[in-house]
Amino acid sequence: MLKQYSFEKTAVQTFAGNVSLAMRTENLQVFYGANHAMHDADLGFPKNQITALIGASGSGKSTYLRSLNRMNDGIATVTGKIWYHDVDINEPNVNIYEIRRHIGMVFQRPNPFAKSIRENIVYALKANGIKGKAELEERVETSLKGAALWDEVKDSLDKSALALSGGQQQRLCIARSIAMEPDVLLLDEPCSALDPISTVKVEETLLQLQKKYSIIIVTHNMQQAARVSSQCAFFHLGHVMEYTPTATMFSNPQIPATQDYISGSFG
Amino acid sequence: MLKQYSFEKTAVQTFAGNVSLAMRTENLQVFYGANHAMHDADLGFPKNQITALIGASGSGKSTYLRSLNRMNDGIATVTGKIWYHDVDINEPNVNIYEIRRHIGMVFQRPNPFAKSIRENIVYALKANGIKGKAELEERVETSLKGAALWDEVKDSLDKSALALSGGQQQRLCIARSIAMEPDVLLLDEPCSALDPISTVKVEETLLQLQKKYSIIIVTHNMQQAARVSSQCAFFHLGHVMEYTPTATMFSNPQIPATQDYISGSFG
Amino acid sequence: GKATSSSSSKGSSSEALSGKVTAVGSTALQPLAAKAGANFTAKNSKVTLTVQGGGSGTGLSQVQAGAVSIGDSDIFAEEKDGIKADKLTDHKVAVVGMAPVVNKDAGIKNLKMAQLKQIFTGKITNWKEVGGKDQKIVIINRAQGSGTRATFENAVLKGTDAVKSQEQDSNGAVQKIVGSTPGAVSYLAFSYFTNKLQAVSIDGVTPTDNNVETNKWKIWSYEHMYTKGTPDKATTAFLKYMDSKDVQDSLVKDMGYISIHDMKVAKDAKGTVTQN
Amino acid sequence: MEQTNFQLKKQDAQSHEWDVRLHRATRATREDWLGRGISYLCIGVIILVVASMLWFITSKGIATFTQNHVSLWKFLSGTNWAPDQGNIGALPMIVGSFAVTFAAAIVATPFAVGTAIFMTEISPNKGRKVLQPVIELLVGIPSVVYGFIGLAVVVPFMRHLVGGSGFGIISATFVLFVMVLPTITTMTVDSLRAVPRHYKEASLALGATRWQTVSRVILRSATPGILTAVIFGMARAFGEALAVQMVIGNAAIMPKNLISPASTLTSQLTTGIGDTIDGTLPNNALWSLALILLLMSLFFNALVRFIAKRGQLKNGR
Amino acid sequence: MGAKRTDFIATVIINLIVAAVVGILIFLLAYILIAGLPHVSWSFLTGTTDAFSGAGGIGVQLFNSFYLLVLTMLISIPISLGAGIYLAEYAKDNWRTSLIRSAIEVLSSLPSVVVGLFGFLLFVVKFKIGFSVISGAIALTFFNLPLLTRNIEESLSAVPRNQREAGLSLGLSKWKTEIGIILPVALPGIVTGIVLSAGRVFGEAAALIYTAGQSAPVTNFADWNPMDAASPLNPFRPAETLAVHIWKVNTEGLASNASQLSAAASAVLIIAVLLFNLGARVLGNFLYRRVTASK
Ligand SMILES: Nc1ncnc2c1ncn2[C@@H]1O[C@H](COP(=O)(O)OP(=O)(O)OP(=O)(O)O)[C@@H](O)[C@H]1O
Ligand SMILES: Nc1ncnc2c1ncn2[C@@H]1O[C@H](COP(=O)(O)OP(=O)(O)OP(=O)(O)O)[C@@H](O)[C@H]1O
Ligand SMILES: [Mg+2]
Ligand SMILES: [Mg+2]
Repeated sequence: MLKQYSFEKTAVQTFAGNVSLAMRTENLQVFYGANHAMHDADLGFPKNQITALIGASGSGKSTYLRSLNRMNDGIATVTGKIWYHDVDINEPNVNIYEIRRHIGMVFQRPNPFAKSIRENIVYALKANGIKGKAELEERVETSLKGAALWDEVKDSLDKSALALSGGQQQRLCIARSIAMEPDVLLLDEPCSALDPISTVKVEETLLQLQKKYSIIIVTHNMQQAARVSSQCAFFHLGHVMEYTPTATMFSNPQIPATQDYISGSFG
Repeated sequence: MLKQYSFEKTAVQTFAGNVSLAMRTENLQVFYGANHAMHDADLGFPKNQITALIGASGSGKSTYLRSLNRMNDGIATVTGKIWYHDVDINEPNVNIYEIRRHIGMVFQRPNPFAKSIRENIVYALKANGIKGKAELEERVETSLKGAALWDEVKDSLDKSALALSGGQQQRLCIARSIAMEPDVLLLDEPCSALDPISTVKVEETLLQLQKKYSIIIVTHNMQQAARVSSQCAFFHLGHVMEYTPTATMFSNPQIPATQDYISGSFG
Repeated sequence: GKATSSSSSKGSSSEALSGKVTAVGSTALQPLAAKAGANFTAKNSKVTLTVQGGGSGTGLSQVQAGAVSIGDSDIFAEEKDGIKADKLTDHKVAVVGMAPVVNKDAGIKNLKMAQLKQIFTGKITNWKEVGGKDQKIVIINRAQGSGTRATFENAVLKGTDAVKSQEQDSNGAVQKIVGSTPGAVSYLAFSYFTNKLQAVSIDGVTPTDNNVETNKWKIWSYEHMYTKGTPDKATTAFLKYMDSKDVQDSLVKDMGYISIHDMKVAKDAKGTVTQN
Repeated sequence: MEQTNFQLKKQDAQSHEWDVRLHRATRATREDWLGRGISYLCIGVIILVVASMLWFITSKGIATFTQNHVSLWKFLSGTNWAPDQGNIGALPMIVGSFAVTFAAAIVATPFAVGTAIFMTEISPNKGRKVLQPVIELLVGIPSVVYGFIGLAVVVPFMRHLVGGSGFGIISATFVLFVMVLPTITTMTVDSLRAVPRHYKEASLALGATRWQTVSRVILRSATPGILTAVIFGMARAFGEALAVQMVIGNAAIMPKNLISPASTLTSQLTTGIGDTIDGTLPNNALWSLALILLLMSLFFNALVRFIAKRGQLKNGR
Repeated sequence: MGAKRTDFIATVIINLIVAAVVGILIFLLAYILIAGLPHVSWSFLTGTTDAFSGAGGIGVQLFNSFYLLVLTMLISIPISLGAGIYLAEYAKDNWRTSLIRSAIEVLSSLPSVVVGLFGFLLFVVKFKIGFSVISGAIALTFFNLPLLTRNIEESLSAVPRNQREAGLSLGLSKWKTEIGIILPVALPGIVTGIVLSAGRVFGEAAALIYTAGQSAPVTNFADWNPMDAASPLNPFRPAETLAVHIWKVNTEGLASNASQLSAAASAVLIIAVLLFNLGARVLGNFLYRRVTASK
């Protein structure tokens, strides 16, 4: 049985006044029917930095992440506010398609479309009205370069994306997201289906990408969180227990739950 | 692109005469149609120890592992010898059902049957003619204890196994295997779908189980290999490149391929 | 109903006739109507003429409802409940003779009317009782309400109910089943006789066209084309064509019906026969 | 906009711009409305069709009771079917329909399941390449053809085998067996293929034989699917007209055994409908038979639904 | 080994069952083909039927069958696609959806006679369209719709959820995701479903007897203007199909060789269905490869 930790004792940083934030949630709560899966999450995500969300399975990381670009619409009830450019994008009348263009998402299991590599990237662009052949070509190239995949696939852009290896597929999904030129990139355990080499590649890509994008990544792998993130939020049973700079969290966790989780003696 | 490593230069220990082996393969080759997925694997697995198989995705770890209990029958062509109790179990006329009873297997994704927890364990026992109610009850208990799951499920043995968490499901699969009282336990990335806490639980379980069973485990996670295994085989493109005690492999890898893989600069 | 007896020599079409004619109903009349229709449209290319089956009931219902121009029927409109016969005009276009048929193996060639009645009412169940083989009688009826059955029962059973038995809804099916089932008996229009069946004489009278024309053979009926109100020009022309020598003297005979022109007797809806 | 203690660096103009950008309708919104419209329209058309069909059959079917004042009980329990004389006891047809339907399902199920197991577990390759196309081809053979082959082959065969005229429930059963076999087989194959591969691997890895795996794991978890397949087969058998009519003998009498002529709801309906007059008792009575057929399809459906629910309960949490 | 022996026996039994099934299938096909093929000739395939005897060729009927099939598919595919998408994508899991599903399935299990009579009274009589290709096509659509809808829904739902999420997370509308991403992946399944239902439509007689009619007026194959009365494409002309023709020849045919004619027509029908199946399969694979760029 799991140890009981008090949800009263939390340590969540607030960036009072000194950092520019890409997104912020206020009192975010998520319910799957009667299941209260996320309680009162108040987190801010600094621009052009990588924020990691860690925690045990079922602690609500994915639930929280998916709420940020309204992917939980129709699946869960999300209350509270999600601030993005001073707009509460959790209101019913916002245009969710527009939101998702600005807040891209990459999933745990690589999910390229069953189309060619080029089509994977071009498809959504076209759907958003970008027509010019030259522009499309250029976006394909820059996004694949951005995802560090260009060199490996530039000669086979018309091959099926399904023929790529898992790691390549995942980087293609990243490329597909950044081709839309979003502000924020959400990644849900992007490396858990990948081997260590592919993982390293994806991590390097992320470190590059943070120059242009604000990144929020869910990971099971604490080493990964330590390697890539600037700050780290620790989730436990639907509560944010601690949110501190990554260095602080791993060297000097503030509360017992985090200490136990980091040291592996948790649960 | 992958670096090219010579397949001539390998470092494979042979346990010449001084260790009692649970299984051993000799010149094992596996072909998927024309695809030569496994070349000449000569490996011995010491009794009551954990052996880890590591390597990049597609290097042939699963292919090799699945050959050991003839799960590749009908899928791939396997040549060479597989010695188990001085019998070559790769011959066509051996009873594969009997083999699989003695050489159990646990898969990457937890795959409990859509039955109750108890039924999951009892199923194979009944199929093998064990009828006595008392004996069945006892096996359920010992196997669940062996898999460190008993305390968590003892009050809900008749609940559906699908209602368990991923980690619990995986331990149930282990319990299901050991209920058959096998000699050897094959595990194919048993923790890759699990969170760190569940992973720790499963690893602890394995360390306990090696007292009774000989264990061969495929893993992507080098930390895991380091934590649990006594010796470690490194696979690369269908070749066994290095097979040495785990301590040796991680502190002092013998060949360049392994060095690169261990240090993460591989490929 | 009134019978049209004028006979014009040719479908003389001075001005081009046009329009749409639909004839629906009796499957027994369908082949004749279709063939005549094809000949008719060959001469009057502006007329679209469609002939469909569907059964006498359908034909009468639809012409009464005004959905089609002609309702084909095997029976008098008066015989059907739910049809207001006085609103319809009867055009008799042919006569069909029907006869009992038995499977060849039964060894029966002739029956008395009384025997036939006993067979179909279930009193006689084995062929040996009427001089045939020791074989069980298998009765195949047409569907209740079918014109053929009505005619047969009017002539043979005269009001008593037939025994419950197999029912088939088409001549073709009856023909096949009687041909292949030992001991089977049923009734068919003359045109469906084949060498696999034995047509049965009644009281020594053989089922031939001549015997029908003089009413020596009692089991026969008209094929009717009913119209409602005043039919349009095309319909009138087609009905006139049906009554012409062209049709009556060649087509009708070729197809195994009996010409209206050859009949020496007339029958009304109540079954009363009068000499012409 | 609500004031917060949070200090996002904001310029009002810029924030207003975002406010507009995130709220206005875009191409995607319009596409979604369009798509929603189209698909709602399509489903609407189907619902309309079903509703009008139901209304139509029901209104015609109950006329027997409302206009001709036949008692429902007499209709359902009477054994004398002679609409021309005003006798409309539908029991013989009801019994006949159920008899052939159940008999065909009972005979066809083992064959269908056996074939499906062969196609999925024993020889998937041959199954996919040979059996599947052939079985799908069978679906395309028109019922008339089945009927006439039945008449030419099955009826004489039964006559020699069991005596009588050869017409009867047993011949109808045989013809229906062949007709529903493809339906049940293809659907069973689907449900066997839907059993997750890892169940099979788990069972094999435990040393279970193929048959043990099939019978205790695969068939067990595919049971709801197989039952559904059987019920669909039964629904098809229940509604089949032309072929049955040719071989069952079509006599509106209570079936006493399997080898004497009987009739089904559909066979009476097709045989009689052309010879009756709209709005009269004989015609209404036939539509009442159609109404029974309709109610039976509703019933079969409810059954499928019920089984699916039970299946979920059993397999799920 | 008890278990092994049981396994062996079970395998033998299953093989016997399959042999029996295959035997029946082969017998059926052989029976139809052997009885029919000798009477099939080029003139039989292209000739016109003699209206009174039922003798002659089946050219018009063959054309009618295909025309009716195409027309039926043209009407029913778009509708069932929309309905399938509705069920796979928009329908919530509640009683209303379950009612809709039941309604669709009831439609699919209705006897085709009933559908035919309904079509007859509604289109032919009430709307006065008469016995016509279009009446027949609509009646066939009625029982094609549920089959296709169910099949399309299943094929769409079988596409992994993560493909949908991929589309939605890029800001694509649900509709665009469904049409552009899910549909291509589901295409092979959908094509198989269409093949199956096409087979049924092709062989259907009961529903057509009262709607498309039982006569095949001679059409002028040089006239392809659908508005002309004599044009084969005119949707308002009666159109006896091959299956109806077989039925008619068998029930009312006066020709002395009626049984041979129907056997020959049956053989042609089976071969047509066979060719159609093969063609659609090839097409399905081809489309799949084109759309997904695999290989
Ligand atoms: N679609 C859903 N419907 C109902 N409950 C759900 C759903 N998705 C998640 N949950 C529940 O919400 C809780 C949080 O799940 P979530 O997937 O967010 O966890 P997580 O931290 O992402 O775990 P993991 O590391 O396993 O991905 C769990 O209790 C889970 O059972
Ligand atoms: N069922 C199969 N049919 C054909 N080829 C296969 C099959 N399974 C594996 N292969 C091929 O065999 C090679 C080795 O695959 P294998 O699954 O053994 O790798 P692995 O080391 O287990 O990789 P991973 O870490 O991704 O599980 C690969 O090239 C793969 O494509
Ligand atoms: Mg998650
Ligand atoms: Mg593997």
